[in-house]
Amino acid sequence: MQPQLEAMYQEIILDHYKNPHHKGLRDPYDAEAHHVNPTCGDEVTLRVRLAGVDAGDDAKIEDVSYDAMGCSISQASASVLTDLLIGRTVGEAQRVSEAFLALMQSKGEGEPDEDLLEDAVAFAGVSKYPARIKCALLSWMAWKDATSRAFAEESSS
Amino acid sequence: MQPQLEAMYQEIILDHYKNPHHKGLRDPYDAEAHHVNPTCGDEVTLRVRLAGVDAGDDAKIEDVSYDAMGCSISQASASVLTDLLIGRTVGEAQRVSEAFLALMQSKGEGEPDEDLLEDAVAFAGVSKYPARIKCALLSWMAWKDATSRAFAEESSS
Amino acid sequence: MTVTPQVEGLLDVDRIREDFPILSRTVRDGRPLVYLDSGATSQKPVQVLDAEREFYERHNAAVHRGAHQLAEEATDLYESARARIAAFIGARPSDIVFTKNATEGINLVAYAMSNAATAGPESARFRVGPGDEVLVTEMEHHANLVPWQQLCRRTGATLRWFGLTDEGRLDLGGLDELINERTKIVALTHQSNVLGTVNPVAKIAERAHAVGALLLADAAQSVPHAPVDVRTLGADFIAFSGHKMLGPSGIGVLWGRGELLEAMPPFITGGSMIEVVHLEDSTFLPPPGRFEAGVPMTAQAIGLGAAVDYLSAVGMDRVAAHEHALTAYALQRLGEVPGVRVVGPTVPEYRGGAVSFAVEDIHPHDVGQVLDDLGVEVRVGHHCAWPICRRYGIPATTRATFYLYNTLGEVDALVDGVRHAQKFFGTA
Amino acid sequence: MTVTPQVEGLLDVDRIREDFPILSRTVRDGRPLVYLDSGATSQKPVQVLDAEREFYERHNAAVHRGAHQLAEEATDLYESARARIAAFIGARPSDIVFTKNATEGINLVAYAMSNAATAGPESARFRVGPGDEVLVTEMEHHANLVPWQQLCRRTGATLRWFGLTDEGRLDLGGLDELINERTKIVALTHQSNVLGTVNPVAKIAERAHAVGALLLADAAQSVPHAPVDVRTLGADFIAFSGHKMLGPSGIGVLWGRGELLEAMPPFITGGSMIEVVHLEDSTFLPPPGRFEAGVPMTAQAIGLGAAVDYLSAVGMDRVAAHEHALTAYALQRLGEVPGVRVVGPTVPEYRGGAVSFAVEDIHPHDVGQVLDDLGVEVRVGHHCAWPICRRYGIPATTRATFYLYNTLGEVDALVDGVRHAQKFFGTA
Ligand SMILES: Cc1ncc(COP(=O)(O)O)c(C=O)c1O
Ligand SMILES: Cc1ncc(COP(=O)(O)O)c(C=O)c1O
Repeated sequence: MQPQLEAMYQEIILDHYKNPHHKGLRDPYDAEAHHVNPTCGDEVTLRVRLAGVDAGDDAKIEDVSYDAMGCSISQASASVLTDLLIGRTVGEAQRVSEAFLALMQSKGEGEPDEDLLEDAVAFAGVSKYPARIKCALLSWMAWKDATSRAFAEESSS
Repeated sequence: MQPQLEAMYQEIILDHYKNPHHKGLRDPYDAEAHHVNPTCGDEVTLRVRLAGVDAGDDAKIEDVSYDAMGCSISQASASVLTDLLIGRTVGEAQRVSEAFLALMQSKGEGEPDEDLLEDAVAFAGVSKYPARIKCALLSWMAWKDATSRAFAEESSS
Repeated sequence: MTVTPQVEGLLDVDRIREDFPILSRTVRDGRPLVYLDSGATSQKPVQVLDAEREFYERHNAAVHRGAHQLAEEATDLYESARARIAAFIGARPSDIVFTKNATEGINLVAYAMSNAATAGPESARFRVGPGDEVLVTEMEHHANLVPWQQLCRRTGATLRWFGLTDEGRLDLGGLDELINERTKIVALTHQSNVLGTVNPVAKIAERAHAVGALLLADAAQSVPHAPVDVRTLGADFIAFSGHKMLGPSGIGVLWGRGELLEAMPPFITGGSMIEVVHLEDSTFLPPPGRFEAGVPMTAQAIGLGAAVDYLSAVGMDRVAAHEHALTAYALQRLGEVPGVRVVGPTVPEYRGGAVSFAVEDIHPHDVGQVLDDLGVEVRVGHHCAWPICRRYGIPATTRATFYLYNTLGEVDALVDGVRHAQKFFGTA
Repeated sequence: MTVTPQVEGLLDVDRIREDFPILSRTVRDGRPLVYLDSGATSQKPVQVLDAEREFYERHNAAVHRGAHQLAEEATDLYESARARIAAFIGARPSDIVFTKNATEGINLVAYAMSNAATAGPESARFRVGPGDEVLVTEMEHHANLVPWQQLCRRTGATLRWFGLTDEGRLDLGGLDELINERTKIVALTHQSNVLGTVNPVAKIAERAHAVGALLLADAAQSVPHAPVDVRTLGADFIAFSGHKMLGPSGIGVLWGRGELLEAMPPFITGGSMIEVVHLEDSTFLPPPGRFEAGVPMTAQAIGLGAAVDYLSAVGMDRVAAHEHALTAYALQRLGEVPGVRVVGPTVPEYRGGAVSFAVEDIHPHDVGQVLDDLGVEVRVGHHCAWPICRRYGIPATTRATFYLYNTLGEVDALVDGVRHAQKFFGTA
């Protein structure tokens, strides 16, 4: 086993991969997004359920549920996402999401904020592999998309 | 004056260029062809008048007339062509035309048949310049084209 | 490590590898490079790199345009490359068109067919419209699928396809129904870049020609790896890419039957493909000029000329035999690994050297990551042939592809790497 | 020989020439090469050749497809080249598309406009049909004329054009009538390859935008020779070729405004430009990926990246000043030769360094032959802009074009050669 490989596949990641949290699509939900990684065909369908959509950033994330097909990185990342975001306000979740994106773009040089990112700091090693960054971000992009849809639907209804 | 340049622009060529023979479009004629060199825009319109078209290769070339716009090589070549072909049978003219084509493809290594080609042997130097070969052949291609049209019209009438 | 067995038909790879500078580099913490991704793009011998550089340093000029010495030399080199590349596939020089890649060659034919609607009567046989059918297969690379979807979209024609058998072969059961008098063109791959399958082009072409349809064979994976002669292949058009056959990036070839190219309207238009231009309208050169608008990929054509010289010197039958031996060995060794399933024919007959496989309970991305970490470079994903994955119910595959510079030892490294991945992810 | 005068703005050409191996070769019986045909294609510095070779020898792989280390390195180099080339013209990386040459870039837009007929509603603004007008000029290179003729042919739209003044400028008298509410796109050259004229793109774009039309500027002759910034140019699209700006053959660039590229349907389709592919239908990536089907011109993009680095290091304003000085000198010296008429502006203002001329009673082919014999390599013919010759009633011209590696002494050699031709043909 190579040190590089270990750096990427942290135990936390493999744990989430083998025992994903909050997996499966659940009702009720406010919006759903389906995202695909065109290079490899990985797919995720993700639903969000918000409380108090009209409160904007203060709306609370009641549930995030998902169904995903893909590699260990994209599966684990979806699992970690649900742990981190369920129960937060949308505003807080956005900060987490931005911190995760920054970590992914850090080319292995990032100093992740452990308090904010918790288990997600384990993905630091992934940022050295450009082709895998998209895997790690797939569910996060789907979450952003679903959330903005939830707001859009609210304001148009 | 360079030796290479002299080898290409033989006196004979410059003479034909300055004093072209049989130039101008004349009536009557059996067929006409218009050819263009797409690289440089040189143009020739050439007419043939045959006697005894139904005799095939034994038909006699009564006249070849032309109008041309182009460089010294294409002009001189048209002039030489008329000298060589007027009065011959189509069969003889084809042999001359083939000999001229072969000379042009000889890359300066050809041993031209002076009896057959007469003044046209002066073009031997042109065969070293790929871009100019097309100039030398322009009127010959138009002649071939016009002649086959003359036969085609005869046989369809 | 396994002891490398004695196998028939192998090339003197040590000598060949000396010509490929990249093969002696290391990756990931000093691992020797095991390059098993030639199906995506091949590596280049110094002979090809030298030919390109020599052109730029001595003869560079715009071809077919200038009357000066450099332009003459450049034109000569460009046309001599065309002649040698044509000879390599048994074609006449005037029947091959240089494109930027195989993809452009296929698009050229697809666009010529929709352009035929507003071209002269000589192009009538290329016209397609509502009621007409365009036939592909379920194993096409996107390059030989999407252009036909788009042709159908532009013209109202209907797209149909051959399905696949569980063994990774074309299902030709419906041949006579699928190719019928409504069929205008059949576009199929000569050799699959995922399954390795070699398709019976001549047999399908026979049926296509019987109903007056054209046949285009995507030869992107066949011309680089086996002798291909257009005089016996049966196809009316073939397209392939230089970069997959030791040549530079940025150059491809479309071959077409002379009388078809002659009657086809142009695709990309501009300088160098015209006969006479007026502001109102223009007329076009005969092929191949008609299809080569603009200053062409001159250095790349010359580089590809050097590549076919290299391949011819080795001998395409020997290249094919070498890859056949590697493929047979890979199929056998991968077959011995529990949990590994080859997607595509599991026998080396009528197949080329693309070996795709699934490793139970490990996603191909993760297999690829472990292999990469060991210096073994394979491709993972849908390999630009997504419908194949759908057909076999898998999200993606791991794919190893071989070329004349690969060794049995590299196959061993692949198999060892797969076992390592299984250990790492705890599935074996 | 004339004594070379002191002129402002010249570069240190001796040092620059050391980077261009071809410039030290001889032609025709040992004559030093005087290369005055950079308007057709430029020569390449070793920095560009080294960048390409280094890529092939160290990093070659298929970009955007592999997950292994070579693929990562190749993708990085390719995208870094894109970013530097974009910066060179003041653009965002995602707004430039790699094509094989400028010709393909222009065709891309012309085909996207006819493809819009069968694309989604987001493409509606690109649709053209009967009653719509496409506007070009009488000074276009065939690359920016024939694709629009063909677009009109495919769609039933009408082609119109700006005429030229006797001085070789656009006749903008009819601007407001020619650009009207029926106009869908104006396609004009930024700098003429024959006349040298630099056109007032911003002014014309203002009128085009006022009526809702798009404007494409053919920048094949401007981007290589002067600073061009798409943020101030006024155009919606520009196209140019790498081979004319020290880069390799086989690579070009189309730049478009982000929101336009975003809404445009694809042109060439296949692998790497798709989002999701089903047998029935596919969806496409956002730009620039949507317009880059197939394995791209990777080494060539990297080579072009090295070329813009080279040009930036010299400074495009200094390149322009150098050429301006050569052009002014050439116009002056040719003006002194009896029987020589410059076709195009005879003052160096608002013009670049393409100097076309007619020599009384000597056909350009013959002028070119004499010059070639002296080692002076110019271009003769219609320079892929046939309508210009018709406009000025000449069969063809002789054209000298300059670049950063040319000297005043080479201008002298040109003028001496023209005088020699006159003596040879007995016209002076
Ligand atoms: C003004 C102009 N436009 C377009 C082109 C076409 O460039 P390319 O042939 O590289 O596509 C050229 C050069 O030939 C040109 O000078
Ligand atoms: C079978 C097949 N067809 C077509 C292509 C497309 O080739 P290119 O991307 O070079 O145009 C490929 C390779 O990617 C291929 O494997």
